[in-house]
This record gives sequence, structure tokens and C-alpha cells, in this order.
Amino acid sequence: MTDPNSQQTVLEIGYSRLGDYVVIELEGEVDVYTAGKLRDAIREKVEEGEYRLAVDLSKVAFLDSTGLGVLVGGLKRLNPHDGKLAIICDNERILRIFRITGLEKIFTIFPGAQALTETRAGD
Amino acid sequence: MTDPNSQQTVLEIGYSRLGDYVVIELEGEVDVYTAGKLRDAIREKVEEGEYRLAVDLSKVAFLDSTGLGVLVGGLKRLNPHDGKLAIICDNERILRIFRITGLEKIFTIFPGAQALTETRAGD
Amino acid sequence: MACSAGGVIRLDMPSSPRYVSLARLVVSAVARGLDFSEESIDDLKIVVSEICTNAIIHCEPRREEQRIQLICCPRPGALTVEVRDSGQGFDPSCVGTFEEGLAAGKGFGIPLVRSLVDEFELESDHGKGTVVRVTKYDRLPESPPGPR
Amino acid sequence: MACSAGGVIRLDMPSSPRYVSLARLVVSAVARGLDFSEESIDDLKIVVSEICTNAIIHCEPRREEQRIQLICCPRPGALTVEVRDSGQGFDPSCVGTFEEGLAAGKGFGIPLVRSLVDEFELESDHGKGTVVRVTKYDRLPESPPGPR
Ligand SMILES: Nc1ncnc2c1ncn2[C@@H]1O[C@H](COP(=O)(O)OP(=O)(O)O)[C@@H](O)[C@H]1O
Ligand SMILES: Nc1ncnc2c1ncn2[C@@H]1O[C@H](COP(=O)(O)OP(=O)(O)O)[C@@H](O)[C@H]1O
Repeated sequence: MTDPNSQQTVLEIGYSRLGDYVVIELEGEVDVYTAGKLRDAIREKVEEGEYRLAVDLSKVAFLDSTGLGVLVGGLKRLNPHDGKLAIICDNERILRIFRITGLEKIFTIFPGAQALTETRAGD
Repeated sequence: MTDPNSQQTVLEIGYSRLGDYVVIELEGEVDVYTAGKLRDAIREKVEEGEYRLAVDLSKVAFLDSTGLGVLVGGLKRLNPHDGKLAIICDNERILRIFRITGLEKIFTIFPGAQALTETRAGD
Repeated sequence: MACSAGGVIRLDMPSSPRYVSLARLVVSAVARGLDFSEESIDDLKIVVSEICTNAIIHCEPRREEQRIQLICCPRPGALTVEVRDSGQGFDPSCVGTFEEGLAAGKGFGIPLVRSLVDEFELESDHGKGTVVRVTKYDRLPESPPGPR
Repeated sequence: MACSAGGVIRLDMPSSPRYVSLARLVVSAVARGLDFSEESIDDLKIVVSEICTNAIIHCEPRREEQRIQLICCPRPGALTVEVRDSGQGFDPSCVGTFEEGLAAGKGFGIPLVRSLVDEFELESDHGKGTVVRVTKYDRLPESPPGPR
């Protein structure tokens, strides 16, 4: 759990399943100190044969380009498997980083886990 | 209002009346930067002829000896008027500072505003 | 740098990923002390995170004793932040664009910084390290800066 | 000071009341990075607040350009914190006790610091400034330190 007063970079990772997707739920900050944990999580799931991943950033308080790099890396890792890496996020502060960098064009971004299941049929 | 993520010393002061008491409600941090605001608040109330004051520390996240000094100063200011300065606080982190310094013997400390009215008759 | 509010705030810390969050914390606190909007504070957190991350990960030789410095220079309505490292330096003309970043999946750092600040200066000397200096003016939320 | 985790963290800031909260923030972050308990972190916040406040308010001549330094030296399970000022210094034998504090309504600062840390050192030279160095060991909540 992330203490709102926490003054240290902490990233907690949880998993859930939603339809065909494995949802990687992040809570905390994604920066150069914690990004490795996310990289490992994605790699592990791909190695387990999960090729439909959704990274849930709803509870992420901070994300910088190191975090973006890990997400792009995940996409590349899934490519040979014809996989998918969706982003779940409705936090404007995080979304604008995707917008500024142009990455919103590369990821499919859903405002919530609900939206992921709803549009699954048509993706 | 104090933002839990606020990284700046902020002290908000509000007032209410409870029986004979004027309650000075603090929210935020009391340190050398903000203590003057509390000092002014106490002085002002005494000048208005209010000699029964209760300082509510329930929403104080930080208090150091500068804050304690201001409270002791308030007590001294009330002395010639045969006044009272009660403390309302149930936060263990703050209470222990009163304990360590011995100031718990000098102030009457109530766990909540409720307790203040209940014991008012017998004080 | 002509700072008001009694001068600069300097944080000198080990060149280690674990301390990037500390640099963000310090810049947020200084910006909050200037009454910057939450949006401007967010921008500064990203900016400092990017610059410090570069200073740390591109710092060769990567020794324990390498250090980085964050220098905050507050003025009313403006904050200048400088990050210094003593790494091997680099040729600033190699810095890419968002488009190149999209192709490579990296290299978003400096373009992102540029898009979030009002002034950007980079001095880098091979063998002597790098200094990045940015200035951010606080704006009312009504007039958001940069591309978004 | 033999610090692990790659060395010391140094904050150099104007000698101004507005920055005492920044010093608390930095010490909390460093202590949290050492996985100190919330109680130990609280203690350190008070300790740093007291020492920095002294450095600032007893600093004569009180000029804008006076500065104070907070130096954090983390080791596993222990944090040494040093605060340096370049004020006029004082005679440490004048420091009182809680009892004297209760009588005077002030002078709680240094006794409070002493009661919250494990090691306390004070060096002060008239005209040259003051250095206060404290060390706090983290403890399990089961064995609370000091008098309470
Ligand atoms: N402080 C620094 N020291 C050495 N090289 C740097 C530094 N900052 C940036 N660089 C160089 O500039 C390049 C571009 O940086 P950036 O835009 O942040 O993208 P990225 O770090 O993802 O490559 C880096 O790959 C690196 O070669
Ligand atoms: N950094 C300092 N520079 C000069 N004098 C100091 C410093 N720290 C403490 N002192 C002196 O020591 C005295 C006791 O300090 P303290 O116990 O914190 O109580 P208080 O600050 O409330 O008087 C102060 O009144 C001051 O004269």
C-alpha cells in the first residue's frame, strides 16, 4: 500500500485476470528506482505465456520516461507473440505524459478496467 | 485545508465556541515558520476578552518545542485574567511531546472537544 | 542566478537511483513554497526526475562515490533548477526528438524536459560532466504551457 | 562518518524559518529509505526541527546570506544527522533541563533532542558557529527508546 505521506519511491504490483487479459496493477511511483520491478513483472507474465497484458496505472502517483520506456519494452516483447499491452488509466496527470510523448498513439488506453472488458470483443 | 501531500509548512486556524470556551482549531504543522500565526490567534482572543481558550490539536500533523513555547506563552498571557488554556488532542504522536517535556502536568488535555464540555462543570 | 527568498537550496547526493525521489521531493517543496500551481509542480517533478535519471544512468564510470547536485533557485513566480553531474559528458547534438524516441522506444527524456519548461540550457563536456539548467514560470491553470 | 548506501546526503539552505520543513522532509525521506519505523521517523523529524530552529533563530548576525547545512549519513539501521550553522555559537553548558524549561516556558529544544536520539554531540565556538551531530538507531516498536 502506498502511504500518501510516503517520501520514498515505492511500487507495489498486484495481478488480476479480466477476460483474456492479465491485469498488472501498479500502486506507487514508477521511476528509475522502481521501473525494474515493472520490467520483471511484464517479462515474467510473457514467459508464463500470457500475451494479453493490461497495465493498470490508476493508482500510480508518478511516472516518468523510464516508466514509459519499460512499457514500450513490454510492447516489443509481446510483438513476436502477436500479443497486446493495454494501458488502464484515467489520471490526467499521467495521461498527459503519454500525450506529450506521442505514446498515446502506440498504446490502447482505457479509462478503467471496466472499459477493457467492454471493448474486448471489438479490439 | 491541508493537502496530505503538501510539502510545505502550512497552518490553518479556525475558531468555534463550545460552552464558555473559544476553541482554536489548528490544522497543519506548528513549527518556527507557522508558530507566530498561533501566537497571534491566542493574543487576539485574549485581547477580545476571551479567557477560556481551548487549542484543538487533533488535526495537527507536527508540533515541536516552538509550538509548545507558544502554548506556554498563552498560558502566561491568561494568568493575570485567571483564565484557562485547555488542549484538545488524542494524537499519540503529539501527546508524547507533552509527556516527554513534562508539559502534560501544566496543561489540561482533553481527548476531544466533547470531553471538554462534559468535564466543564467539574473543572 | 539572482535568487530571492534568501538564496539557493542545494541538495548534494549520491548518484544512485534510490535518491531520484528525494530530488523530486525537494523541488516540489521549493515550488510549493513559491505557491506554484499543482500542475507546475507536477511538471517540475517530471523534469527533475528526467534530468537526475540521466545524470545517474549515463554517468560513467559508475562509481559509488559519484555524486549529483540539485540546485534550486527560487524567485517570485519562477524557479530555476540546475542538475550537475561529474560523469563522462556527451554531445548534446545527439539528443533526439519525440519521433525518434517513438521509433527507438527510448530517448524521451530530454524532449520531455524541454516541453515542460520555459528555459532550457545544457552544458556538457566530455570527461567533465554535465550541467542542465531549466527555468519554469508558474502560470495560472487557465493558460497551460507547452504542447498538451 | 562511515556511510553506506553510497554516502551522505547534504542539504544546504538559507537560514530561514520557511525551510525548516524542508529539512524535516529530507531527513524523513532518508530514514524511510532505511526502512525506519514511523515512530523513529517522527522522532527524527522533531530532532531536526529543533536543531535547525536553533541554528536559525539563535544565529546572529541574522543576515539573509546565513546558511545552514543538514548532513544525513545513512547506515543500515542507523542514521547520523549533522546540522551546521555559521552563527555566533554559544556555551553548551548553558543548556537547561526540562525542569528549567517548565519554569521558563522555553529551552525545551535541546533536552527534547537528547531524549529522542541515541548519540548526541554538540560543538560550538563563539564566533564560528555550531555543529550538532546526533545518531538514531531504528528499533522495533516493541522496545521504545528513551523516556516516555
Ligand atoms: N547527464 C548525462 N550524462 C551523459 N550523457 C547524457 C546525460 N544526459 C543525457 N545524456 C545522453 O543523451 C541521450 C538522450 O537522453 P534522453 O533524451 O534523456 O533519453 P534516454 O536517456 O532515454 O536515452 C542519452 O541517451 C545519453 O546518451
Ligand atoms: N545553533 C545555535 N547557535 C547559537 N545558540 C544556540 C544554538 N543552539 C542552541 N543555542 C543556545 O542554547 C539555548 C538552549 O537551546 P534550546 O534547548 O533549544 O532552547 P531554546 O531554543 O528554547 O532556548 C538557546 O537559548 C541558545 O542560547
